[in-house]
Amino acid sequence: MWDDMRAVILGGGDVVFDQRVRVTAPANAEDALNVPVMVDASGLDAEDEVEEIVVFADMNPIPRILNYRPAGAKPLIGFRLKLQQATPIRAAARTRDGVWHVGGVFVDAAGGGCTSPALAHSDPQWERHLGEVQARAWAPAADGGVRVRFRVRHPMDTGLAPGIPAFYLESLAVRDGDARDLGQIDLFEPVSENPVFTLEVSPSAGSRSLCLTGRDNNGTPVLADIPLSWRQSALP
Amino acid sequence: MKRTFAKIAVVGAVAGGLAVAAPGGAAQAAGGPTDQDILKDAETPGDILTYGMGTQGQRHSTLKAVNPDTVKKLAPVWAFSFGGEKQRGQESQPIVHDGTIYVTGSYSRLFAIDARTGDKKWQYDARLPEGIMPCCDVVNRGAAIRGDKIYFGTLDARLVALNKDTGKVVWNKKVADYQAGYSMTAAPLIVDGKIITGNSGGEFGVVGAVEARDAESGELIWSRPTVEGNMGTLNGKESTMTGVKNATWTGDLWQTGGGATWLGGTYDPETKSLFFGTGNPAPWNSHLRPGDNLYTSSTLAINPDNGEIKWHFQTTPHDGWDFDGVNEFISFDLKKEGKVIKAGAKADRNGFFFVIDRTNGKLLNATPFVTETSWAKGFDLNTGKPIYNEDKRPPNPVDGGGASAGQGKPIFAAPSFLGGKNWMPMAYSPDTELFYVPANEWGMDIWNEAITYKKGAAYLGAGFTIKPLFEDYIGALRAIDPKTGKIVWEYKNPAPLWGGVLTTAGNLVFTGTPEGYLKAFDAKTGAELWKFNTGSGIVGCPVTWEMDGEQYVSVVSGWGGAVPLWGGEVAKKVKDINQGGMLWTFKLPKT
Amino acid sequence: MRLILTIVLCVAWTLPGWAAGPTYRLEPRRIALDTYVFEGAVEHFTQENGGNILNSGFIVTDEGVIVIQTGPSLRYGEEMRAAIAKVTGKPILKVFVSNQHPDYFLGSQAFADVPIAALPGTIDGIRVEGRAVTENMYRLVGDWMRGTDAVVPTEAVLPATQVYGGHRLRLISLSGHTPADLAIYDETTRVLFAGGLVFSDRAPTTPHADIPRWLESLDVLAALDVAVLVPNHGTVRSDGSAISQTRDYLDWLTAALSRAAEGGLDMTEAMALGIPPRFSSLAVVQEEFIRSVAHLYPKIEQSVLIKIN
Amino acid sequence: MSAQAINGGMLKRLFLAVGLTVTSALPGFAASLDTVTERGVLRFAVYRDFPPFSHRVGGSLEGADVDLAKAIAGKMGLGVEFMELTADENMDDDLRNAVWKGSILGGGVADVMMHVPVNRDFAQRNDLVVIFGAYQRETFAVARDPSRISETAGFPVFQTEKVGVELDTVPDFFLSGAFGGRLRENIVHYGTVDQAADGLRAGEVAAVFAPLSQLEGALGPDKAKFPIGRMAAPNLNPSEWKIGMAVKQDGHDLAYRVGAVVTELLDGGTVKAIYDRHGLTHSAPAE
Repeated sequence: MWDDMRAVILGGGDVVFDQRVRVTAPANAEDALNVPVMVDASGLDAEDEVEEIVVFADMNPIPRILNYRPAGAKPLIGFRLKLQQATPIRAAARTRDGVWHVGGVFVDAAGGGCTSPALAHSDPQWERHLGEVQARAWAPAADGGVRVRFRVRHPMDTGLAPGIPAFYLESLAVRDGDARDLGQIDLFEPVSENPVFTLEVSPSAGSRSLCLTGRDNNGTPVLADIPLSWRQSALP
Repeated sequence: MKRTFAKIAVVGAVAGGLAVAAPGGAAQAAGGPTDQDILKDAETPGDILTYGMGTQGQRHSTLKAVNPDTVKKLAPVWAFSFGGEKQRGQESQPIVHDGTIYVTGSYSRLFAIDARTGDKKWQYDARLPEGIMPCCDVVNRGAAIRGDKIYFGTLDARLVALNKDTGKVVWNKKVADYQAGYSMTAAPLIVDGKIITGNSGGEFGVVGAVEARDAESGELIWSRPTVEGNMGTLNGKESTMTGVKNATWTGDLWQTGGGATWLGGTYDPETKSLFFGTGNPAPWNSHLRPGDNLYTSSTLAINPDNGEIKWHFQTTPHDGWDFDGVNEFISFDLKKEGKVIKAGAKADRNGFFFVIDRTNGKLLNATPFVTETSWAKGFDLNTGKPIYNEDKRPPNPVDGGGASAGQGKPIFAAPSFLGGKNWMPMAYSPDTELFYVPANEWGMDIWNEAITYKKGAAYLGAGFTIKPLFEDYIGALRAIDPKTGKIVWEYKNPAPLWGGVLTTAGNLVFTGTPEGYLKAFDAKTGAELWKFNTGSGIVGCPVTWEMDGEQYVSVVSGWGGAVPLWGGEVAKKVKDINQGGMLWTFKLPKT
Repeated sequence: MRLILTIVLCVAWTLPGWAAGPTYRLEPRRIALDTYVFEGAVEHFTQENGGNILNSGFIVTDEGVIVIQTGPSLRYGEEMRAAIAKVTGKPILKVFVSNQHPDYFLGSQAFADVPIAALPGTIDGIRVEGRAVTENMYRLVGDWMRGTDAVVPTEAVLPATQVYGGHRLRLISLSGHTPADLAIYDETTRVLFAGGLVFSDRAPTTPHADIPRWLESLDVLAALDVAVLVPNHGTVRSDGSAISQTRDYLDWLTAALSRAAEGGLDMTEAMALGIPPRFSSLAVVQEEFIRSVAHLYPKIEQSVLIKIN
Repeated sequence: MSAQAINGGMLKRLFLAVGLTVTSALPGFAASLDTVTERGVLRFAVYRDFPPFSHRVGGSLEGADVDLAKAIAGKMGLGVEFMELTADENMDDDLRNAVWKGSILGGGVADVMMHVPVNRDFAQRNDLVVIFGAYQRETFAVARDPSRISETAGFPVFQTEKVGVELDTVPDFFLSGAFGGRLRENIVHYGTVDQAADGLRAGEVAAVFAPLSQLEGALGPDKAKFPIGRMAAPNLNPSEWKIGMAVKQDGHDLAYRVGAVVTELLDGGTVKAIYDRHGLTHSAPAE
């Protein structure tokens, strides 16, 4: 299983299991449609820069969950996902030397997360709220990182439920005020409906807001400005 | 690969360096069809780049390998299922390019299939919102291709551009509000880097329009409303008004006058004209809207550069029968009395076959192609106007005479509102110089009435009951000589014909039947030469093309469309047809 | 938790003779005049306890017996009825069900011959979710459930004080733990059956919770003059301290989660928050806290994220 | 209460969602009284975006039809579910989509459809359904701008003043044909009664002629500014009609039961109370 996963998801490159890639999730999925996960590979930073994090769940019908490229951000990402059954959730962080550092955690689930239609299917209003964003950025902590959290309205249909085609956000990107790329996320079907993300980014000193862009696999765009309110109020 | 070289040779020989100068250089770099390729589609049998097998819409192929001598051996090579539970009406025409078939399916789906093996390359399923209400089944009629993109319209009134190799969405534009009853089922048309579409909408409160968008970005370039009084736009600004306000409409009805262009259009490169048919006027009761009600139930010739109307021809002025005049207008060279006239032909819902000078819109001939056209005796070739049988117009309900108070007197009219010919496209063969028209023989009892209800509120509307005219057949494939309007041969089919027609230089005519058969006829005599049962009714458009030196024929099978939803008496004749959703591909066995 | 259950389930299938069926060994304990309680384990549902984690009870009035909650299974209901018969020969007069959770009502088949009363919201909840909840109980506790079907209560309760054979029962319509929570206060003996609203020495559960309404309901209960309080789970007490214990935990829970959301914590980080030592005596508090984050955090988090497009 | 509860909650959601999918695959999911009672839930079809009867307010479904459906289910001791119905071309199609066959797009059918005209011809034409349970008598009315049209004015006033109608409705037809077509130039057509009411507020028209309930719903509190009344309209046909419900043809027992409940609700004043709450005039349908 692992060998298959490795070949399909990570392709080539050396792979090492590395405890510095920390994957946090509850041991039991209380709600299999919303299992919270946080991946933190900042322990690797001292040695080498993390270029990409790939998150996957071995036993999910769609194993790929997301890829994150933290170009101007800490290699840390929090989000929620749908689980079909008990499975390891793994994160592989690729450092600049091309080596994949893999960490993981086992999550037990009752089943049903992926093949059940997203709740939005029973909400006739989903189309009217598609792509709406709620977000907030917090003033930098001591290490200078700006924590940003955002929620995007989207049904995130997996395509596994009969009669409902796959319909999911496929990319999200955060840029700073200078249009510099801070972090890019490729999303796949198992990310939860109306996904919520936690990132820690490093915008340029002059940035007064972060720009969140993205789109789904039907081409619907996402566009929102996330104000850095403490900077806006500091300026005249 | 062989095909690509052939194409370059053609472009080099015919168009010289033009292709390089044409817009969409990026598209060429990406290896897909160019604007020139699209315009020359009818001449290149190795691919099918346009709905209509050429922008003029003749549906004619120069291929001859399959012909009356060989067609008996035509056999399936593979069949591809559209799968799922979504097996409803499949009215699509495949697009073929570079070994890949692109075909749309019911519920706004697009499949890319390996033309050699039938293997699926990718599939795109639009996520449709709840609450769409397409009037006439969840059909789609086909895609358009240019450069690295393949385009199609969705039931929630969006236009989607996909990467032709990956199926990934490049852009997705809302072209109208599905909540106001709009949807998009026609195949888009691409001319000079613009993607040109019509609109389809519910019967209430809609005005038809033709719109051109930049094929690369999807941004709107121009729009042309089809009802007089409404303003067009060009490059984001108001351009000109359609017609003259209140010339043929009273009061403010021009704001909601109908005229939807739901079947898309054709393009003639020789006269540089787009031809779009327009739907019936609203409301149904013609007594409420005195006047010709321009430009409903008409054909419009439009300049593709700016959306200006060059000419119009109204096939049913002051329509009172729901003779939705959207039918395709096919350009052809009319050879008559030693002259070649740049003409076009349209077999209208109203039962008349029109031949029109496509340079100026002047009527050359109008003859019935069905046995009964009760609403008009004929057309006056001088004025271009119908000679009405006024007693065959559904009377005003104010005058009473109906079954109950508020109901107008019912009259029998033929053709029915489903038309002498509905959406299904006819074909023209420059070899036989005949048009092949998939016609239907049916009439209707029609009355205007006050007490129909919508959302529980009392509305004014019309009632219909459709009735076959003959016991033994409804459908009739008819070969029509455009020089005379005479019917040269006909094939009678028990169920109504609802699929498109294909003709080839091999002296063949292909069409499908609701009974499930794909049939081939001798183009000159109408003799039935071959048939194959595809397992479900055929309401799609057959195509033929050449690959690896062999001639292939493809058609989608899958019963549905408006007939089973609307048909009254007719629906009983077709109720036992099973649904489906397959693309069948045939060729001759290798010798 | 579920991992353990799964293992137990597998073991259970292989045990010979299991099919003969286990017994709950219900022993009524008299807690006040005419008033008895069957005390359940302070645990989650398991194959071992057969779902017996609830405090059900009954009151022997002059006219007959009032039953409060019917337990997690048909078997429980039957054993309960047999145990009551040993205490009194009087007929069962009426059954009250306090909320829609399965351990409160799945024994109702054993009382099908008497009126089963519940708040209208509880009746709705059982009607809609009863079947799915029952199926899930089969998965969780297995053979104990044999023959059990969801029974929709037959009588809607209105808030009122009613006299049954010398006991004045005040039926109090509350909510917060679930959409409808029935508390029953015996004015004659000052015994309060608190329904799902009060947890005693056990961490509250929150899957259907609306905490502000829950806190208001606790205010109503706190105002009663209570001699004996029967919480839904945990120790029976002779004072209202379990009410303040439940309130203290819910207050802390909501404040902690709001602070976490306001501070920008991810859900996994909120789950890792420390639980104050004063709650360490509550059974299963660590597990319940993590579950509560899953139940409550998405909504709290939404309230601090600003709509920006 | 422990792990079960959340599973119960989650299962419920899966259950409901899967239920939807299942029903959509089974077009003829009609329900007799027995199956409805067994299921414990009565499923009503109401129109989508149809104020003041059934429409979404901040995401939740509201309106007089919605409240009446809830009251019916409550009286029968049943839960209630709603299926929102997009209006098709006419009500014959709506009946097909709502109760006897289901939409070609899926979603199944409802047990009871609200807001169905009770009319003999209409019922005869639709023999696959049972139409019953009239709960409202609908009439036409005129809302006017009192500064432009006096209380005593009749329809001839629209020779000089503009009047808004919903396109292709009976008021449209009536005015277009009245007085030899002399009013035609002053008719302003709107897509909905709500839009016509906005036109009245904006001064585009001096009056709106429409069904009374829809006028009241569209004007809301502005009823005070734009009085609603009748104008004598000979030859207006129909001038009133009854609104009731429909079930599939094999659901006679359900129709009887629901019909009896509606009668109780009418007699007990519940229907009137619901209409009052929505600012609407209730007119009990005379037998």
